[in-house]
Amino acid sequence: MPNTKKLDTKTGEDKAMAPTTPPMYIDHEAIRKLAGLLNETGLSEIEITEGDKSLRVTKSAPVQTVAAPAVAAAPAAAAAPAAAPGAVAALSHDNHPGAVKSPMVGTAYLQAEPGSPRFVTKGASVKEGDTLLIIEAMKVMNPIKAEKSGTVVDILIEDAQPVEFGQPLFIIE
Amino acid sequence: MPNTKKLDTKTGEDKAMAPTTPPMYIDHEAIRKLAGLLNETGLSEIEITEGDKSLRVTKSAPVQTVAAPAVAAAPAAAAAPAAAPGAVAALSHDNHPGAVKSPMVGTAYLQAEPGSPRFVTKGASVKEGDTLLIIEAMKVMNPIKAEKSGTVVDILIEDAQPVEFGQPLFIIE
Amino acid sequence: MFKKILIANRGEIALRIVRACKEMGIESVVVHSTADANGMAVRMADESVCIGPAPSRLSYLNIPAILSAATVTGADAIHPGIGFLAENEEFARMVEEHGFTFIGPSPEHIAKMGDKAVAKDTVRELGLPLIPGSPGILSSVEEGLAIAKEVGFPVLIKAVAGGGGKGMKVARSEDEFASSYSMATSEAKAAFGNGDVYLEKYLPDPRHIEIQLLGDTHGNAVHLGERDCSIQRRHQKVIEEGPSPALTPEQRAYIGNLAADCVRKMGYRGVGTMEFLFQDGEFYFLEMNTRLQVEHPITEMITGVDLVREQILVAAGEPLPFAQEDIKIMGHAFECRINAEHPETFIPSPGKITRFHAPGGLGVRMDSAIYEGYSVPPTYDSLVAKLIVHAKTREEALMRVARALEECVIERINTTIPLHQRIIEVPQFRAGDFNIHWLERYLAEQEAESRKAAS
Amino acid sequence: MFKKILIANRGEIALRIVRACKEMGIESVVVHSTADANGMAVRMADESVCIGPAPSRLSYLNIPAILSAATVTGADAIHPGIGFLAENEEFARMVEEHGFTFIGPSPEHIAKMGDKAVAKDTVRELGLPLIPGSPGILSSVEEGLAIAKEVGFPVLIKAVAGGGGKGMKVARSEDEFASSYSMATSEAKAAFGNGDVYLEKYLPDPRHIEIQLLGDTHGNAVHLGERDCSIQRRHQKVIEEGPSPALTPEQRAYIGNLAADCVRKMGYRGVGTMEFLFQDGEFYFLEMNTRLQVEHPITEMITGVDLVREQILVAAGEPLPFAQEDIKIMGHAFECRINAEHPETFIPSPGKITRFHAPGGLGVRMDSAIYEGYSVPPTYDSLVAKLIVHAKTREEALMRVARALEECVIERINTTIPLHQRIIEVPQFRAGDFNIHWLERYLAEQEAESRKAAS
Repeated sequence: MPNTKKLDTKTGEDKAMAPTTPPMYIDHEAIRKLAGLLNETGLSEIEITEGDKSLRVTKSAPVQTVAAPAVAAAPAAAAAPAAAPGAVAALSHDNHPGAVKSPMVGTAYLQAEPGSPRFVTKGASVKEGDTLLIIEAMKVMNPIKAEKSGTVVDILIEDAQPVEFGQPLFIIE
Repeated sequence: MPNTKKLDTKTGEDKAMAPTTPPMYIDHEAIRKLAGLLNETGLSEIEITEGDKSLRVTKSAPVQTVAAPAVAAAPAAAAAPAAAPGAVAALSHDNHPGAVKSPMVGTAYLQAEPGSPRFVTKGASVKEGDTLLIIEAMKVMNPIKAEKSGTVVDILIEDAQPVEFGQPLFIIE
Repeated sequence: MFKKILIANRGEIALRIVRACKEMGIESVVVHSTADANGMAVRMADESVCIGPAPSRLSYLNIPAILSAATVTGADAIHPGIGFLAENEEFARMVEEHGFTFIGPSPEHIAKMGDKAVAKDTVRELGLPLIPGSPGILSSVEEGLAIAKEVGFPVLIKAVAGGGGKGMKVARSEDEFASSYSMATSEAKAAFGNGDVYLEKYLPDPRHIEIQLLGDTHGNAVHLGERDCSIQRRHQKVIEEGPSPALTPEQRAYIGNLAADCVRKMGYRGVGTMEFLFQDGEFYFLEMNTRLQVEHPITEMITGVDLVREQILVAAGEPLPFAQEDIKIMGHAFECRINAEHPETFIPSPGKITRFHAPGGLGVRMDSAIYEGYSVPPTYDSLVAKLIVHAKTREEALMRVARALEECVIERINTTIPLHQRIIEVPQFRAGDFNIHWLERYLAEQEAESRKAAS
Repeated sequence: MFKKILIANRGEIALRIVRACKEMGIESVVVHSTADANGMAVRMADESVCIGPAPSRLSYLNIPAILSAATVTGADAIHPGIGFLAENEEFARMVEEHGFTFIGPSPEHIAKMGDKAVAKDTVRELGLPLIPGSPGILSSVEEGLAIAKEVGFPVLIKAVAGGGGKGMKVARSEDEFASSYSMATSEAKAAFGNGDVYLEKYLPDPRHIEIQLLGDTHGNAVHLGERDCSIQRRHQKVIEEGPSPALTPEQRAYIGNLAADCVRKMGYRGVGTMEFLFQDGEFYFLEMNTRLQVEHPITEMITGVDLVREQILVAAGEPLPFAQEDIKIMGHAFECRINAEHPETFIPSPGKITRFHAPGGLGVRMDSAIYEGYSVPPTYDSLVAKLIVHAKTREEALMRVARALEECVIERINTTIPLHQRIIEVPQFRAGDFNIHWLERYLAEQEAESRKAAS
């Protein structure tokens, strides 16, 4: 391939498009399958690499399914520098329609005081306005109430755990 | 002419003149197929890499409109720093089966001495072993001979032009 | 020394501080809005805490959330960075009340320097030169004229309630004074319902010269030379450099020592910058910024002092490791602020960065939190990278800036790289012959010319 | 001054020289093989010429092609870079015969220093210390023993025809001498058909210390301090630093001045490096490299001198712009050679770089010709990037190296980044307590331990 060089010509054009080799093989089936997976999973990008072959398909934002704002974006861009360990956390919960998210940074308490019974337990029914937990922030105890009635499907935090803004705390369905 | 650029400065004055520059090789078929797949699947981007070749097609938001102009241009492996604007140069000659390429760096002369007739002219027939041109390197005149018989379809350089290793000089078919 | 520092900021400055923490063996926590969850500082920090949604008011200006984040992560100090809460007295006070160390000056110094009138009185008393003018509101045109003659024409008559250039008039000579005075007062009355005006010497073409200062809690303070930030557009600095091509070593020592004395007498802790207008060999105090500056790397390059490290050390109570005579100005540095903006229209250009290649090699430093695949959010300011270049001389540094800008690739957002490339080729800029109005005038001229050419 | 320089090299060093040319306003031509058509230096240069196919012999070592390229592009000087033809006397001579300036020393100096025996005789005469030993072939075991006692045990008995450790024996004491002597001679006879041996003092654990030198054509020469390149694997430098943690300022001045005197007396032009073994406070001359070194950036960081610029200037006949007393060592610098190799097996890993993010910020310099999308060819050496870090102290520089390595992303080829990260955490390395064998011994120990743990 002595002449790929001419392609470079400092234009920034793609030197890979040299006509030295037969037309590119297009794996229609793989593309269709990946497209199906994109739709099914709500992802915005899939990239597959195998040896020196690679295939990437992307789909832009309104994928018609549920809004997945931060979720898909995070791993897609994730390759960058030294991603902090462990921070990936409960991503799928972020988008759960029944997720109750923390409205503030603070420390979450699942009962009124040490020794008291928990406000809610897994499987319990809650009514709109029931206190679910307390978040202590700036030495103030902030009761967090249910915004709708339902069943506590999951409790995603431990007692006395620090929580950040937007962190899913409960799943209520 | 097509390759003078490499030996000239890339300051831009030769950018406009590239009349003999043939177009960059474009795999129409592959692009059409991928465009079809984009439409069919509703994807917004497909990228295929195979060895050092790569092809990327994208389609912006409203997925049913016709293929975007910039599609194939999207430089997949697009080149890095400070690409100078300009010439996409003589790609297809590099890979032309009838291309006679320069075996060395030097200055090409199309006749034995000033005023002499040219060794070959466009359209002329040449026999294997005929001298096509002389390349002066290190003050030595190196005659470059035809390796096979044929017709001179194209002469890609000017008299007294600097040429580099691998640069296509003639097309003989 | 601190075990863990919480960084209440974003972007390149948050990353700058994370880097300093790593290099000092201090753990770092970066708080961030939902819009910055993928920020480089967040990725690089030991911990991160989301403190609110994208709007700054609900996240980076949300004091309770920041203090809660410091509590839950067990930080022992808070670095406010630049902007947001960095010069908020209330925040500094609350940080300390909650038992954290504020990495910055005392709340009192923030308050004092944050009130322009108080700041001017303070530094005047401590011996700094200010723009001469009336001590307060002018009671009459006669009083005004008398003062104008004293400070020398031209003078500027300014509405006390003023803003946006309204109620502001220049009087270039004694003859003009009465009419300028009456225009200013009537314009002020019309615009603000208050015709009170004051007067000061008018500086038509000053340079912006600022002195980097650093003080500790043991009574020591030094200056680290000046930065020339005259290349501005709409009061935003575009290219800064140090040392200023307009200052002599004597002028540098004079104003630097005055400023350092001033902060020493104040008992000022941490980094700070005093901004001056400079014209005809005279300095006029403008204001003091009680925090790190965006352009602090220039000073780092020409003095070899790591300002963020020193800032953290003095906040922790360490004495300065050097005295004034240890500070030497070595070579010349430029900083180009690369913004995500169109280089001609200056329309912001947030969006995904599809290609990024930082310039490298000798004397080139990139302070940037972008990476390939990063999306510049539309919510915050448009600074995406600071290209800092250092060389032995100004001329060599300019050549190096040119080659570094050429190497730098940021696609496909618009950036001001082409603007920088234009500016550094202009002979006046290369000669160091400019003032705070130069860039806007130059751009206006160029635009006018290209309009003429097009018509 | 030169108008146009042709650069007869590739990779990061070609880019380094292109950058210097740009910063000096000199046009640059990069010659390249077909394998390097997309190289960064080719892209950044004003012009480029393909001179041959991938094998170096046909391109980067192809003297007629390089000279033709210089002719057709109208270059007036040729920079050979590092490696390839940089120390080829014949090339230097032909460059000058063809009317170009060779950016390097005279062909005579290249030749003299290229012949180890001549080099040693030359520098001995000029006062440099060498490893003491026999003046030539030992005529008998008695003669050997006498000399051994003179230079002190341990001594090394070496075959004149030797290589690869064959015919080489250490005698640690007088008792051992006779048997070591006879083993060496018989091994030499068996291996090379020549039993001649000579003797020198054996240095079991020396450091590799090299002095950076710079001379002009006006009789001036300076040294720019030393680099400690003891961290080696298979005679390849891995991490270099300057100043050496093992030298005192007095030792630096002593050997530096000796070496500078030596090149001054030689009338040496350009940059050069004298390599020494250093043990127990004594220096022993090894050889002189008559060219730029890969690790030259370390010296640039700690002296503030742009070595490539100065090299070009002295080649153009300019006098040195500084004297010895102007050279100050400031702070500490490390260079990590990042190779495209597996960090444990050291198997080369050429291929496409799918992601690249260079570390940035204060005190961090990347000298690298890679970019995202670039394919590292399998044809040449595996160096893909040099990470150079500068800080006030060795300890601060080490912390900075760690954070810069953490920021650096090079995917999906293997690189030696993890090796560097391992080395800088080892207490002995951090303490500066190592010699030229340390790294290999350390890696062998670690491997042995992990084998033991696995079994």
